[in-house]
Amino acid sequence: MIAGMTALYIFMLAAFTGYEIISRVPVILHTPLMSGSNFVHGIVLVGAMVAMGHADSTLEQVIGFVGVMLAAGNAVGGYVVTERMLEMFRSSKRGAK
Amino acid sequence: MIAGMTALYIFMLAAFTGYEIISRVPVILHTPLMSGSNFVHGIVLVGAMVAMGHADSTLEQVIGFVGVMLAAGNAVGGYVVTERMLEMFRSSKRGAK
Amino acid sequence: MPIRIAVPHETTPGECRVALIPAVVDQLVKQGVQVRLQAGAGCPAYYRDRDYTSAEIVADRAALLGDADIVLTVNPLAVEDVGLLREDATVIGFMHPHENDDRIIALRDRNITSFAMELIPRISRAQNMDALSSQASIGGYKAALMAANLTARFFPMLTTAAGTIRPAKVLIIGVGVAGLQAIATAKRLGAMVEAYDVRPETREQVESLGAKFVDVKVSAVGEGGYARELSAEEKAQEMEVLAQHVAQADAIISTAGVPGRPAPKIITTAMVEQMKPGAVIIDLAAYSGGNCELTIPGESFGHELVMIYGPLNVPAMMPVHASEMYAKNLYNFLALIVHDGAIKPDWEDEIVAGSLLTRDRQIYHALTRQRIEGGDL
Amino acid sequence: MPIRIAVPHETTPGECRVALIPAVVDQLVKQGVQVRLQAGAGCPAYYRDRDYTSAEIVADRAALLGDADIVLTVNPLAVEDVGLLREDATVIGFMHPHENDDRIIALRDRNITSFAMELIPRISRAQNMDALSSQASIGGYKAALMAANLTARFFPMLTTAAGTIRPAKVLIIGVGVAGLQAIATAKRLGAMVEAYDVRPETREQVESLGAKFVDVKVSAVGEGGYARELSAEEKAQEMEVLAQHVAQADAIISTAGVPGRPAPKIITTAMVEQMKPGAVIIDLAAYSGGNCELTIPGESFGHELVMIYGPLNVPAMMPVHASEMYAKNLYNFLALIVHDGAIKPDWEDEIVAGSLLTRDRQIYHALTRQRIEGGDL
Amino acid sequence: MDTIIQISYFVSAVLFILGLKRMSSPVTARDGIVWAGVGMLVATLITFFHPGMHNYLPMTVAIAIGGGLALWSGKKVAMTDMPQMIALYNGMGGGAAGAIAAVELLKGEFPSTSFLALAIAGALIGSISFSGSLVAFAKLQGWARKPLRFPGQQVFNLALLAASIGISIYLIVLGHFSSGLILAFFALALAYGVMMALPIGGADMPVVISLFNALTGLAVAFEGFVLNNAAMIIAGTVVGSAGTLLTQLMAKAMNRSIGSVLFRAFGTAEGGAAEAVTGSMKPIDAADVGVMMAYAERVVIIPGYGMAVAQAQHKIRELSELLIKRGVDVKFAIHPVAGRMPGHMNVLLAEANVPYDLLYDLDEINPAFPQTDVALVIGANDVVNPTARTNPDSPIYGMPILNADLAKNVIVIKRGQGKGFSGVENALFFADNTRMLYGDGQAMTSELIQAVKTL
Amino acid sequence: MDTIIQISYFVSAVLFILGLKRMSSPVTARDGIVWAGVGMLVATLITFFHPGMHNYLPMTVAIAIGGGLALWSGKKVAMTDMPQMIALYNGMGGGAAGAIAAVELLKGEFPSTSFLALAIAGALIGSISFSGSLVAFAKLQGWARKPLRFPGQQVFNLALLAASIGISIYLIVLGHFSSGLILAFFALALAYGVMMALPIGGADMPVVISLFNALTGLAVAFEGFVLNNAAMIIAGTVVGSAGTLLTQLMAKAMNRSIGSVLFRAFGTAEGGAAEAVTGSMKPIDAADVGVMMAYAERVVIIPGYGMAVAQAQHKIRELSELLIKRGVDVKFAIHPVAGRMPGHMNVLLAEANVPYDLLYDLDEINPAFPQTDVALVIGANDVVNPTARTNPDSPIYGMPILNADLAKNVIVIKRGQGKGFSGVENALFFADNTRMLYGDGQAMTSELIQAVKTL
Ligand SMILES: NC(=O)c1ccc[n+]([C@@H]2O[C@H](COP(=O)([O-])OP(=O)(O)OC[C@H]3O[C@@H](n4cnc5c(N)ncnc54)[C@H](OP(=O)(O)O)[C@@H]3O)[C@@H](O)[C@H]2O)c1
Ligand SMILES: NC(=O)c1ccc[n+]([C@@H]2O[C@H](COP(=O)([O-])OP(=O)(O)OC[C@H]3O[C@@H](n4cnc5c(N)ncnc54)[C@H](OP(=O)(O)O)[C@@H]3O)[C@@H](O)[C@H]2O)c1
Ligand SMILES: NC(=O)c1ccc[n+]([C@@H]2O[C@H](COP(=O)([O-])OP(=O)(O)OC[C@H]3O[C@@H](n4cnc5c(N)ncnc54)[C@H](O)[C@@H]3O)[C@@H](O)[C@H]2O)c1
Ligand SMILES: NC(=O)c1ccc[n+]([C@@H]2O[C@H](COP(=O)([O-])OP(=O)(O)OC[C@H]3O[C@@H](n4cnc5c(N)ncnc54)[C@H](O)[C@@H]3O)[C@@H](O)[C@H]2O)c1
Repeated sequence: MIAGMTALYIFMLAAFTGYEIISRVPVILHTPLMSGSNFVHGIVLVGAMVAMGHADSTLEQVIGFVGVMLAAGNAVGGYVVTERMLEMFRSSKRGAK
Repeated sequence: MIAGMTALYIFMLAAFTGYEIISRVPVILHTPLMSGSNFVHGIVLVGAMVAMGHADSTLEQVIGFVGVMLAAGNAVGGYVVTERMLEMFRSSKRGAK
Repeated sequence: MPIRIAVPHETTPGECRVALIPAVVDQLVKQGVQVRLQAGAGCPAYYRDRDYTSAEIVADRAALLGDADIVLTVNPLAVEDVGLLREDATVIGFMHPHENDDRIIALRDRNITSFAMELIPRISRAQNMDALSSQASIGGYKAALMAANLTARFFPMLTTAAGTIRPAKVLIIGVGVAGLQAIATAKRLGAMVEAYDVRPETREQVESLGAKFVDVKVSAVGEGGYARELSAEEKAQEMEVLAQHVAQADAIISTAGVPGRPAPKIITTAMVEQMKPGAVIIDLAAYSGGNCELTIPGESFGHELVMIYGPLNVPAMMPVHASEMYAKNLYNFLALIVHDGAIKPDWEDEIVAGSLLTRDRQIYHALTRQRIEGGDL
Repeated sequence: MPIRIAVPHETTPGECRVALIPAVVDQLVKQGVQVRLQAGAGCPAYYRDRDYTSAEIVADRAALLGDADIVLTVNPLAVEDVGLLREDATVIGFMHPHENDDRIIALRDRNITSFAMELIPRISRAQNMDALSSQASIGGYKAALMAANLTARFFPMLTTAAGTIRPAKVLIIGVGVAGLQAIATAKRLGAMVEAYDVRPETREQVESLGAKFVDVKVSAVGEGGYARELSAEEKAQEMEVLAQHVAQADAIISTAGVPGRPAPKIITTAMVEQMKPGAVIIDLAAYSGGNCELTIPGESFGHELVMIYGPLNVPAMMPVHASEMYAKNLYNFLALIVHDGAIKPDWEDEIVAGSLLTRDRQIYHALTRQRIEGGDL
Repeated sequence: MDTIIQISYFVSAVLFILGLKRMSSPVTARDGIVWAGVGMLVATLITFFHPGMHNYLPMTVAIAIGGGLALWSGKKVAMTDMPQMIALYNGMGGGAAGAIAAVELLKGEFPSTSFLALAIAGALIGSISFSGSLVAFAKLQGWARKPLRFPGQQVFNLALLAASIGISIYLIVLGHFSSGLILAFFALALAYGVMMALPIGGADMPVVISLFNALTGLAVAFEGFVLNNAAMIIAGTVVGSAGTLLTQLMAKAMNRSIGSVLFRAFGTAEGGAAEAVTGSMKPIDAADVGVMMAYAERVVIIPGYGMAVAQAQHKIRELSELLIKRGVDVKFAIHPVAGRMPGHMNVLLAEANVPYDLLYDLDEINPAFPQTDVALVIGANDVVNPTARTNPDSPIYGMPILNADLAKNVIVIKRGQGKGFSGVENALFFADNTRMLYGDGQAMTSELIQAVKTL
Repeated sequence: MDTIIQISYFVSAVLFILGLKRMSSPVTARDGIVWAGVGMLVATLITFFHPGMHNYLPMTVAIAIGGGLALWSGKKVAMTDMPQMIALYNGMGGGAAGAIAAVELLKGEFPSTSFLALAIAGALIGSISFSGSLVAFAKLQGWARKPLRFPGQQVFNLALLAASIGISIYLIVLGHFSSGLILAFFALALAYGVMMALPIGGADMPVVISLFNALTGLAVAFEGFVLNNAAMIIAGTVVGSAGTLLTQLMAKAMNRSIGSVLFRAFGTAEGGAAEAVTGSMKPIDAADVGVMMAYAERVVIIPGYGMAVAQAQHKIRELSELLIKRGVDVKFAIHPVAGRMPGHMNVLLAEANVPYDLLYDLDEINPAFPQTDVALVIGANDVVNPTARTNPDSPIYGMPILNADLAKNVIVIKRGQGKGFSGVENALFFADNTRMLYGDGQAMTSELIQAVKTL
């Protein structure tokens, strides 16, 4: 169980990390990066699976089902879309630097 | 108690943060930054105080005393030296940019 | 029968340009026009008769002129030449409408349609026909070269084992087309260039070439943005500031002019006498009297130890490119006059109307008509 | 009594330089030397007698020369002038040791100590006395200006409403001091500059000025880094490549020379005849015969439609700075000759020994002695 | 097993961070998404081995359905429709967070109030993000073009938000609850999300989507705490923080503040008027132009009098060299009357050592514009004014011009609204494919150089 | 109270991170240390309120003694002696970490083996850092100049390290222990620290100190885990990670690998020979030169033939402009025979638009060198060769030169060991105040521009 101050520390450090790693990003990457981070929070799929895995009542199961479905959509869709957008940064580019 | 995986997470995130924040540092700041981080681990003073505060046997007390003394030296000396080194980056500098 | 364009040999002394160059002739011929060239007309400009592959070379000037629908010239035709023209022929070229009334009267009386290149209005659309600009560019460039060549000093700075040579100071007076080009060229050669003009908007233009504007601390901007007449006192201050810059200059290139009027006298004899020994003045305004009091148009001479040169017809000194640019100006202008193989000018067109000098036995250019015939403007 | 330095008026036709300028005279006088100047000596170089405030102006040439310890000249003194000198006087200036034996014999026989500026060895320490370099700089700069001024075309590229003018192609042959300066100046004016020299190390120097080196694809580097003689076949290839570049050039500036020998003939008549109408050749090597077969030293003329000009004594065309640099060269050299107010050259010194032409009734310069007196080198 | 699961989550958290880091530079962006993808795969697969789980079959079915639909839609959608797809997928993430919270709330077993609070906060944020994102999606998809606005909207929305938060607090304080209450809670949150997104105009949508994206991240992190799932906590928090920064950066790049995007969207009357005439001048950021040019195939630089005034020729040459070194085909288009004297541009560019063979004149370059990716106009105005071609009443009608307007993108560097020599309005500046980079020519070119160098 | 303590620690951890972040940019560096200082103050003060503590009086005395001595020594030490002071204070930190571990080990109450392991690891690292730093201090202070080296040293050191680690593992496995064992453990660790630092040469010391600094950070973090003190964990870890990176960066800047600093220190014979002649050429990094120039008062740029070959004149102008904009007094020193023709430098600098009034010739500039902070020599060689003044046998003896050697710092840009026109060796390149920036003139100047721009 992560709780109390520890949670706060993890939260602070993760927030710091998130802020730092994208603090110098060119405008043209804004949309791909938005899409990429959209994909990353697709990790909610893991949570949805756990929630559904422990769901007991039908209602819980239904909600869990919907949750997993949505989360899977987030993860898969986020990946596909980001990948396509980043295609244009192929480094091949006429063999230039 | 911070333990197990949580410790690992904090460790990972803090390491990441440390790495990121100084990943673009000009050479002239190497020494001041070394000094600054030297000061920061002067936080060991807190630990030394706690250790001494709970020391019971004389041996423990003596070691604790030495520990606190050393730690205080680290903290204070680190600060003074860093401060002096950073003096030269005074932004006054002929009112330029 | 296709339109016949004739290009006679230029007869003005010292003129080396030719109205059409081979490449432009080719373009015209491709459009179905017939071009005939007097033998040797291109030679002073280094275009040999054999280079004009698509033109017909005619040895007889009278035959050439008498048989032409359009005659293209650089300088105005002499009165005798006008006599050779067919009535109602068209002549295009510089016409010097402000001088030599006989010539203009001859044109009028022989019912010649004549267009003066110098009268083409300076509107955006007409820039590619603007022969004044194209030839003035050459003048400015050449003036800077002449200054560099005549002065007894280096233009650029030079740090050498035999001492450091300080860069020459060059002063440009009058920042029109020629003045700007002179600034650019003198700067290229490494001189420190200053420039002066009465029009305040030239300051930015001077600076856009990396040169310094001479600030006489008198603003000629009056109400509504129009230039206003300077008071005598202001005029004096202007002259005084200018005199200081003149005294320091190693070379002066003056180009100040007011269209159709004698050039303003800006550099006085007293100023010249304050100049450094070995300095030079290139007075491009010599054709209209010169900006320097001492200028003798066409002559180069020393006054005390200052060299003063007021060259005439500078573009003719670089005849290859001068002719090329002029020919292209003519070509672009012809596009307004000739449509579908016939001479059909749009008389309403601002450019056609503006440049028309004579037609139907009338003088169209108001100022000239008034001078020659009297009456209202 | 202080040393007396005399500066006579230059008598060589076309010479406008003077051996000392006022500022250098001031420096010398401050060191306790007495300087006497023939009246009007500085005038062709725009230095008036009244500018020489610390020199004594002497009207009588014979008196001036007869009374001098050291005579400073630009050009060699004529035989008659040598006759006016005091025996054992010292003369410093260009001596043209390769020509006019009478003059040298006169110097020898009158027991004159003479130093030839052109014989100063080109070592690092002597750079500030190297008059060949300082005058060659002027020559190169001026040659580029003359080329720009004489050609019928623009040097720079110009995109204008009357068409785009392509930049001129300028070819520099011989990349010594003058050639480099010519490259720099032509480049400044906006031309596309190519240059050629037989010495391979000049490639980097040419490129260091942003110009292109003409690669004749023949390497003249032989064993041990020495230049080797080219085979006839290689020579032909060199000429063929060069001919192509000559044909494309709008202006050529040639400076190729071998000290003390006639200039190599590089531009043949055939090559000239392949050139564009209106192109120019400025042959700076004219003084030693010229790099172009057609060059007539000192003349400018057209061959077909190509202008060929082989100017002589170019530095004299920019007398103010040419004299200034030459005077500083002399000043630096004098420091080796005059110590503590007396003429006490260190005869062992590489520079003194190298530049010594005559002394003690002997000719010291080996090549000259051999030519005049025979015997071994 | 538990250790392996924990370590896997740890690894995937690290992969997410590294992946995002790589995505923030154009050079490494492409493998950034792969790293993050591997992290996701590891986390998802290992979750199947979570102890004490059941419902494996429906779970797999749900994944297949959700993933399959997303795969299909994500592959087929046109490049131009990407933003709405991001909105859609983001909404789904928010919905999933809400669903997790709902399941947990229904179960009602929280070790402490703080966990309950986190669950509810995550549910609230996730639901807002869910419904808001769907509205954004619908709008961008063209199903609801016009921003819906009504008087008092702002007050109404605030009230709605207050109600949602109020009921959240009530739930937390209460500690246990009926499904009715939960239903009401979700209904309120969803309604607020809808109302929040409705009034926002199309141009501001990307900013709002980014905001919802950050919110979803936060919701995921909160639910991660509830489920004690470190991967969710880290990934969610990182996205929440990065997304917030990104939202700010995007708003800044569009010259808007987040506040004005969200609340001042009402007063757009002024903007509307200008648009009515000829479109509007759209500013752009140097960084963006830098990337645009660095990744272009063909760039044409059009200098004008303004370059001369700014004496920007040296910088321009440096920029062109940089681009050429990257393999971009760079040409200079020199208009015959650019500047104030014949050959004005030539003199300056030669001074700056731009090789002559990069210079093209009007006739040579005009046919090349349609294949040009970026036309960079620096301080030129009249010479690129398309009205010279189209409007017979214009004083410059008939003057041949550089057809910069035919390039795919046009970037204009100028200081402000200054007119050219002829004093006429320039239609090019209002064109759809034109962006204005306002500032002094020299300063802006420096910024461009900087921008290209960082790539 | 506990919550307040925890929050204070949290705040101080945040302050440490922000402080370090600020310290990594010259612009904000000065307040970075203040932020970190505030963090330290908060953490220290709040620790007095830790529940269940005693020994307050001796504790305060210890702080006063340690702090007082450090304050006094830190204030009085000369600027040039800073590195050894950092070593000293760092060693004290390591010692403190060791002391904490010792107390805990003596107490012997560990909730689990992992805590014990962390305590011992921290003790080991801390002790090594302690004794190693003290040796580093002593060497820099001049108490032990010569690196101590003996055959088989590397093997011996490795054995020592192995023994230390062995006894650590034994202690961990054993779980409880006698004070004798503990003593042996510390003795071994301290000995290893000493042996590790002894063979390292003076020039490499900063890298080693930085390494010990990172190690101390790590030790502090480990003890933080043992004491369950989050501020220590975070601060220690951040320093450990930042310090490691910094060590790498420093080694790279000195053109050394960390490995070679630590282990290959033996084979310095080759270096020694070159030194014997005239000193050695010392390379430097563009980033460092950039900062040096940006923060200088007076800079003189000396161009030579190499600038022409590299066609670096445009970049040089840009660099000079940048510096001037920052308020640096920049002059160009033009030697009469720099380059290969009279006025070679003038032509190029004029082409690049360097204003004439920045150009100074030999006589004008030579008196200014002693007041010059940085003389930047780009591609010049003969014209700055002091042997022209000093060595009558040199072929360039007697040629007047630019006295760049009198400047406080001389930076020479050239591609390698190439000689000048005259082909003689240049004593300037070996001078103590000279640093060589190897590379093509244009490329290096670009890097300088970059470096100055980032400040
Ligand atoms: N070439 C010739 O021979 C000649 C001679 C006379 C007249 N003309 C006329 O001049 C015009 C030339 O056209 P053009 O396109 O080159 O120039 P232009 O139409 O005069 O436009 C120049 C533009 O540059 C901008 N500008 C000025 N200073 C700037 C700075 N420091 N940084 C960035 N931008 C700056 C101005 O806008 P902001 O104020 O908003 O910055 C202005 O819109 C034509 O109309 C031509 O007919 C040419
Ligand atoms: N000015 C004149 O009239 C004239 C005429 C003839 C001779 N000289 C002689 O030329 C010399 C001029 O002295 P100087 O100091 O200007 O030049 P220098 O002594 O010739 O030295 C030039 C230096 O530049 C370096 N270099 C070459 N290319 C480079 C590049 N691309 N990037 C960076 N560095 C480069 C070379 O070292 P690396 O190879 O290691 O890079 C070389 O050491 C004097 O000895 C003078 O007497 C002058
Ligand atoms: N619209 C166009 O496309 C176009 C084309 C060509 C020229 N022009 C404009 O026309 C202007 C003049 O052209 P030009 O070169 O033929 O002019 P010009 O040769 O008649 O005169 C040259 C300059 O002398 C200046 N001058 C006059 N009296 C002066 C005095 N007392 N002291 C100092 N300077 C004085 C004028 O202001 C002018 O700038 C150009 O600068 C240009 O702006 C416009
Ligand atoms: N050490 C010094 O300080 C110093 C001082 C001045 C000059 N120099 C050196 O001396 C060199 C020559 O100086 P200069 O200008 O008096 O030489 P110069 O006038 O005698 O000759 C000019 C050039 O012509 C070239 N040349 C000769 N024959 C040629 C041929 N057939 N084809 C093409 N080119 C040919 C030569 O290589 C030389 O570069 C300079 O380049 C310089 O390097 C050195």
